Amino acid sequence: MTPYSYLIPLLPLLGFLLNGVFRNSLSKSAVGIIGSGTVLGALIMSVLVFMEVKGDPTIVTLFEFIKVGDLSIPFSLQIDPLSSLFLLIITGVGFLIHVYSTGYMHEEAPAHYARYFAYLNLFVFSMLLLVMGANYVIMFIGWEGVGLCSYLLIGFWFKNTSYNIAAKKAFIMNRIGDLGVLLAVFWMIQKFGTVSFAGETGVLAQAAQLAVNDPALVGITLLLLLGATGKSAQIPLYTWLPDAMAGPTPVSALIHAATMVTAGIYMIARSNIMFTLAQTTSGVVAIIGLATAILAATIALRQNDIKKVLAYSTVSQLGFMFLALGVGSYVGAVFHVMTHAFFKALLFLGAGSVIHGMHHEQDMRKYGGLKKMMPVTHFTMLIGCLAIAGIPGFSGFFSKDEILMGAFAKSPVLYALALGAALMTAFYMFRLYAMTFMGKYRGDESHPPHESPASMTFPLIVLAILAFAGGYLGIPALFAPNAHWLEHFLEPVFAKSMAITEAHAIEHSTEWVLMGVSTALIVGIIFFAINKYKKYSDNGVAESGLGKVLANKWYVDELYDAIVVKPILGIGNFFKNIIEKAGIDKGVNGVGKGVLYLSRQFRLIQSGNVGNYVLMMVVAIVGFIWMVYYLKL
Amino acid sequence: MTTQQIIFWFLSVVAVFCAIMVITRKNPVFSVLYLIITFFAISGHYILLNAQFLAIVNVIVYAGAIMVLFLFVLMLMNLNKESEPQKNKYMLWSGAIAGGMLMLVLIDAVRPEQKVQIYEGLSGGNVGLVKNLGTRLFTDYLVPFEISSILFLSAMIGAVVIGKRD
Amino acid sequence: MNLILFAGLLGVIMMIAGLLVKNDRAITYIAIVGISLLFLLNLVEMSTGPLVNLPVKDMLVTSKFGLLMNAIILMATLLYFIVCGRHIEMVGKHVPEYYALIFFVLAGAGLATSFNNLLMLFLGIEIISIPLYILTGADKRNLKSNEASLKYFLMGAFSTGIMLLGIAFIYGGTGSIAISKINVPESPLSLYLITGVLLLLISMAFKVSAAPFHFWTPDVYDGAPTVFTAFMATIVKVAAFAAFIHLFAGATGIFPSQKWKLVISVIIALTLVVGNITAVFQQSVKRMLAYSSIAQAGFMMFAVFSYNYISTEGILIYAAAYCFATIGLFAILLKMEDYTFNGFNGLAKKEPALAAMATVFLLSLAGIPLTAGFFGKYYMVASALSNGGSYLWLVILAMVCAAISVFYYFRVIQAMYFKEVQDDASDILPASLAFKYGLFVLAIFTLAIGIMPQLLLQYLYF
Amino acid sequence: MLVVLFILIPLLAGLGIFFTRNEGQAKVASLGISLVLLALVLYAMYQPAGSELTTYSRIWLGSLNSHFSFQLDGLGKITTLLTAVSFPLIFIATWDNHYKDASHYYALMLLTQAGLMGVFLSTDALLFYFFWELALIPTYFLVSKWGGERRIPVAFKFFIYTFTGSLLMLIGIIYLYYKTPDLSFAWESYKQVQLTFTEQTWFFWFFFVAFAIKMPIFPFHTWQPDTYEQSPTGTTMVLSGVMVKMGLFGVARWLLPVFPDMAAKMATPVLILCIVGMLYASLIAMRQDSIKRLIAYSSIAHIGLMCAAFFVNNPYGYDGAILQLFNHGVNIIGLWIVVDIIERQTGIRNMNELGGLAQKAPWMAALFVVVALANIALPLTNAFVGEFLMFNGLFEYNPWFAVLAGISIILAAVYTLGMIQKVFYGAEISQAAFKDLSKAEGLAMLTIIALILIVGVYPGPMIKLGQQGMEAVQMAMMP
Amino acid sequence: MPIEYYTFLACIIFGIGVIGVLTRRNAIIIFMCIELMLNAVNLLLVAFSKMHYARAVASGQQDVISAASEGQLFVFFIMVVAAVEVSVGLAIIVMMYRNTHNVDINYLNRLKN
Repeated sequence: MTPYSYLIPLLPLLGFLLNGVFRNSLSKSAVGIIGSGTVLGALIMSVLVFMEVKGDPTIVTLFEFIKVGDLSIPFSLQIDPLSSLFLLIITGVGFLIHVYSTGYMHEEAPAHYARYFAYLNLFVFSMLLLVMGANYVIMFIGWEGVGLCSYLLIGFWFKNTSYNIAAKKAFIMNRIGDLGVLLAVFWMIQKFGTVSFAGETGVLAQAAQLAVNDPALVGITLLLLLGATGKSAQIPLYTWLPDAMAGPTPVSALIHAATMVTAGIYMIARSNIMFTLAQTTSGVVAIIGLATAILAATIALRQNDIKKVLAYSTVSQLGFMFLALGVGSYVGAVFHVMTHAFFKALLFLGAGSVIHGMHHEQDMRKYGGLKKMMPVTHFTMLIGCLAIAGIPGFSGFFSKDEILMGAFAKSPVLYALALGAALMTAFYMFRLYAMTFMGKYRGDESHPPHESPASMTFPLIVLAILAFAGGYLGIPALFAPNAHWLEHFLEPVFAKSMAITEAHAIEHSTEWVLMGVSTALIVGIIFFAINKYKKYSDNGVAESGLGKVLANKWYVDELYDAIVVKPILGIGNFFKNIIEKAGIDKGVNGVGKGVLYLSRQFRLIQSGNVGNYVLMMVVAIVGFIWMVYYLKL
Repeated sequence: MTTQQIIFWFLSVVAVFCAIMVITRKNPVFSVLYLIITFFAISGHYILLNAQFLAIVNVIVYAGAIMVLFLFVLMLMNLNKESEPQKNKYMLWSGAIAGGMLMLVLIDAVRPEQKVQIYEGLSGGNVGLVKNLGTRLFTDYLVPFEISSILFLSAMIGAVVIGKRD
Repeated sequence: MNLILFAGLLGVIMMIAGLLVKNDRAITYIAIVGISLLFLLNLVEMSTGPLVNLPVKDMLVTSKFGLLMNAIILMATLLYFIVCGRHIEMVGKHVPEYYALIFFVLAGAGLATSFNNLLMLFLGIEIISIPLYILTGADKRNLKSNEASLKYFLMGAFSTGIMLLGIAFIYGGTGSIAISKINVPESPLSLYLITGVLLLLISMAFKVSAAPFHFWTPDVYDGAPTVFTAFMATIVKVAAFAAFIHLFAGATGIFPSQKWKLVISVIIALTLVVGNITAVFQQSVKRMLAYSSIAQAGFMMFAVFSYNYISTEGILIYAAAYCFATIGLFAILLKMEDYTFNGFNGLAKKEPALAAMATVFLLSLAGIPLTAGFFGKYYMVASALSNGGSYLWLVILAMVCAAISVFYYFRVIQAMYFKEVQDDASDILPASLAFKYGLFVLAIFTLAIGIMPQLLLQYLYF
Repeated sequence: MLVVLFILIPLLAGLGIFFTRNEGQAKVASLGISLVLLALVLYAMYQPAGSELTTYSRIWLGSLNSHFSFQLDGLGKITTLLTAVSFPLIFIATWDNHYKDASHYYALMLLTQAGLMGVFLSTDALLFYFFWELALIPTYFLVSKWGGERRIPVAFKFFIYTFTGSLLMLIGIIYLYYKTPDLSFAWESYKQVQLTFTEQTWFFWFFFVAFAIKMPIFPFHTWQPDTYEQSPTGTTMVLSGVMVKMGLFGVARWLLPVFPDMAAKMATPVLILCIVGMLYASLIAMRQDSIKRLIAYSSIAHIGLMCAAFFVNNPYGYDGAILQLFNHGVNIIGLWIVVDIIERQTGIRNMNELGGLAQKAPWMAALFVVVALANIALPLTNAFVGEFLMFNGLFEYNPWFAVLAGISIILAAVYTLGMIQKVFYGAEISQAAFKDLSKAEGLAMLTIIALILIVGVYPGPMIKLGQQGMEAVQMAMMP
Repeated sequence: MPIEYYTFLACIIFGIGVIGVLTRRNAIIIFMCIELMLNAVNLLLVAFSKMHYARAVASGQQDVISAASEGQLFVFFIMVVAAVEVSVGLAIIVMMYRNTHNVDINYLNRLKN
């Protein structure tokens, strides 16, 4: 099956073309079938490919993309454990979300409905290209492709200008990161003469030969990291993600929670060897990750828009993943990517279902007591919350625990901070849960909320199962030695890095203690949160002090606006009005004016008086004689 | 101081003096008369340089014909009073200075390194005699001689076109 | 030398015709026939040799260059008669005399292209100048015409004085007035020669209206009757240039030396700058063309500046290009009632054919490729650069001036094509068929030379 | 032999069309001619280099040893292809426009095409100069007759600016002519010219300035926005799509091979000029309200990048630049088509007064977005390949230049998306009816998009073509 | 008697003529000054012809007079031309006078700039 793996991205592309071109003629059901069907096909293909995948990568080359001088960039796809795993996540979650969307977007007019699914398919295509690309350029194609699709989908309701601005912001912030990736690619071309991952001459193989902290390597990895921060919404480029919630909720679930935002993690995992060798960069990665995790978590504590909460929690979780990458626990990162894909998608879809039920009301202060009204949603959401909070037995517990252990292995400080972030996660998630489902209904009674249709609840249930069970793919050695299936599966990908990083084995005793402590704390926090917010009622008291700062997201947007956006626009104005208009153009026109002025003056020499004429002639004659006789040549 | 030198100096002084008078007299008629004297002096020089034929022609054509023509025109316009208003000082001086400059520069330009004697004694030969010039004129210089007729024709037409009242 | 003889003869014939024929139109036809005969005779002389051999005693010399120059001059005059004849008739009562004078000028031009002796040069220049004094003043009632004529006469006479002084010194230096003898003599007299040549150069510069001896040009061209301005600005100027080139072609003994190059380069620079820049602000197209003729003279001076085979070819092409284009423009100007730029507004609407041809002429003057003017300028620049990179500054200056010239030439195009015609605009005189065909031929020549300059130059090479 | 037809057909056809009085005839005739030409060019694409069909040489000016010599080499292939493709596109896209004296308009357009073809094909310096001007003159008339309200001064500025530059080039051409071993204007002998350092410096800059004005490169660019804004859109398409490429072509054909050493020495100043220009133009584009001026400035930025890539002296830069030369032409024509539609229907150029067109004209919006994305070099569009290579070349030359130039990518995204948002998204501002793409316009847009995607996904053939074109340069620059 | 006496004399008279042209306003006087210039030239030519005669004699050529007579003949032609100029010039001046009753060149200022 693997040789035909190019069909995996091709199917969604087909769906995109069909839905896009015939968007005016297709009926909604047809659109939905095409949209979901293609992705389902891709899912099936991926499963088949997944079955066959072995340790070493298989390359499927389609054609020569760019060939200049001795640089050759083939258009080729790579199938190996990492990519195949991502294939499953993307197509799986993607399929569920397509199905969900058929219900969620049902009020849209047919043309827009088709447009929506076209974009969604295009996104799946780009994402698949991203993870399947066998070299950095193909990856970059997908990389920018997903950026474009997120732009299109955030601004899906294009009548609303603020949505468009959010979309623009997302695209531009991604572009900043993309520039980093592009420069990194150039640097690789200069350093290695190729951009392919695999093979003896591949980038990774060559990089493995270099010394630790080789400057070129550090440079390349830092540039890649810039790209990753853009795509995965890390400090400093994270501010676009919360705004991206302007898009339809399924989009937030798919793009801004499950898949696209994990592209950065994918890339770093893909080029893990370089990062492992460039320890400076790894340090930076860890710090950025941790800082983001904490910052985002603090902000999430005080958000009232349900999607905003989830958005910041996403940022925070991504921070965890970066932390994992930074401390060299790549498996942990990928593991968390997977589990996070499950429970965060679940949470978003649940939130979507709530919003759908609440007639597009997103303010949690207007929710409450939905437990009875939307039982399925409530139950699945609860599982999601438990999973993300890291209650033992749920998937989040395993992955987060692995990350925390990795952090501890590096240094207890990292562990402590990370744990703090995890606790905050638990708090705001159950704040959300409590405000939404417990207490009594605070919205307007006129149209009471209702449970969503099956097309929406079905994906919720499936995801709930995954969110619960997903964790058992990576049972830590603590419980059962060698039960960590994921680690073995991904082993070939990270082999070189593992060889370099000496494994700090932590004694099981310490591990038990840490796990116990963290679990205890988390459970405590959860009860605190529930108690605090189940009786929540909107006492119009404005936030103040730290709470106000948090509610306003630490004023980061305002800061960026002041130090980046405004100056650039200022310079633009300066150039446009001063240098261009009053400078260059005036100069150019000045030449013409000067000629006219001279002309006016020269006319006066022609005084009309013969006497003057003759006089000037005589003077000229004298001058010439002087020239000839007294000028030594 | 040989006789020729005496004559030379005499004629030169007369010529230059009268030339200056020509350009300084207010009354045009005086200017004409002084100009005639200048021409006579120059004719004297011609004789001194044994160009006898030219000397005669000079007297007849210039002093005789041309100057009389001038005189006629002046009388015709009766400009014989001191009518001409003076040019403004600035123009006057700048003109005088410029002309003077030209004069000096020319004189300086043509001052040869060593002296070139042009005659010792009046042994002039027959260069300037009508016989010699005539033969040259009607053999070698026949073409220009004929062509100058075109000049006279155009002058004649000019007189007709411009002078004729209509 | 046929030209000299028969041109003089035709002059006389015109005078006699004036007595016999009373109809001006008939006079014009006679003149056209005559000029065509002259042209044919010149062609005959080019191919088989002169019809009658005068005993010139090497006072004259026939050269291919000279004959070709004559051919250009005669062709230009022929077309000039065809397109402007009607307006010559309008100037005044003495139509046959005007034609006679023009023929005399042509005789002078013949001298200017074939003299072999400073005396002949002198006579030639005088024969060219004196009829022009008269033609300039031909419009007797018009004070401007009088004034122009008097100015022209006074300054012309002055420059004659300068020229004679120069010739006198040359004679003093070499003991001869034959061109071939003009070469550096032994020591004590060399000073005379240098002074003489310089003064001669200056007086020639006056005749071709090169700055700073150009002052007469704008006033005279502006004041003279427009028909005769056309004649002066084109054919006469070309003849003067022919004399200029011919002189230095002969006097190889002293040219080109660095001193002269410097002097001439200064003259060129002044001419280009003054001509082009002053033309920009003119309001009357007639006066603009006067200044443009100065500017073009600046370019033609390059031929004198760098005397070599390229410049010889170049001056021929330039002469032709300049003559045809300028005659055409003046012819169209003659049809205008108001000579300002506004007079041309909307011409493309009223007379598309005229406008198109005017555009061709203007592009040619501006030196745009596909027109003869481009090759004129090309050859001039090339002749300067073929002697190496010294005087690059002069070439750059020339090019900048060429760019400036676009300013005023394109003003006419803009007026003709893009400006709307005002209702109070004075309309244009009716154009006869002959006029249009004449113009058309001029335009064709301009383009033909612009695409295939050999057509003109071939004759030099066999 | 065939190549002569490339020039003769539009030339003669243009002259002929002058005398047709009826607009329809002129329109159909010119479209037909341009299509015929396109067919011929496509046929010629497959001729091997130096075959009978693709070369022509006859003596022209015997005494000057200048020849009527044309050749269709790789460089020529790319540029002639662009010319041949763009004119039919332009005629189709502006099919619904009506001009007064239409026959003259179309005739002048064809004459322009003849001039462009000549520029791209001639291998004789003097001939090159001839066509260089020949392409300029009709444009001058097009702009100042059919342009906007300020057309006359603007067109004049454009003309005199370009003319001055080309006169400098003429000096260079003549001077080099006298330095050629065999006193000829042939390109081959120009490449053998030996010059002293000072001479090289002088004439390198003479040529460069002439080309830089045409492209235009900062700071010689001030004619460009005005001209693009004021010209009739058809002409603007020719100007921005094809004519500015004359400058780049000139660099590739007449500058680099003739002054290889000086080009290598002067690379840094030139690159600085280009990169400053890119950032400068992008920043100004961000602040434009007029959609036409915005596109004009963005074009300055792109051209700056191409010019820079020609001087980085490595194959990436060369091939990228020559490829982009084609892509940019196609893309910007696409942009102008839509701008023309908008301005024709609403009469508005100011983006702040537009909005919500995506509802009224969804297809136009969709297609425009694709072209705009190509304009910011999104992957799988043609521009990505070109810019990827060019930036790579820049990086090889000096990483910091690449970084600085790279900023313009971000800025490009800013202003392009801003334009899309202001024009197509948001609430509908004017309630006036707005027709979606007509058939003709749709056809043109689809063709352009097809080109964008084909070249973007499978650029191999075009890159090969470009490489053929840059062989001469590479041989000269890196022997 | 050295030649430069004569050259100086000629130059002086010529210069005086020029000064006259520059300083006077009466067209006729100016014209007369020009005649003065011409005469200076004539004098110069005759002097040169004499000089060349002397040089020929000194250098002992057989054809002693040809060079010398060229100069004198030239003078002859100058006189011819001068006569022509005078006739035309005076005619023009008279025409001018008819129209303006004035021969002052400062009134010639309709044509300028």
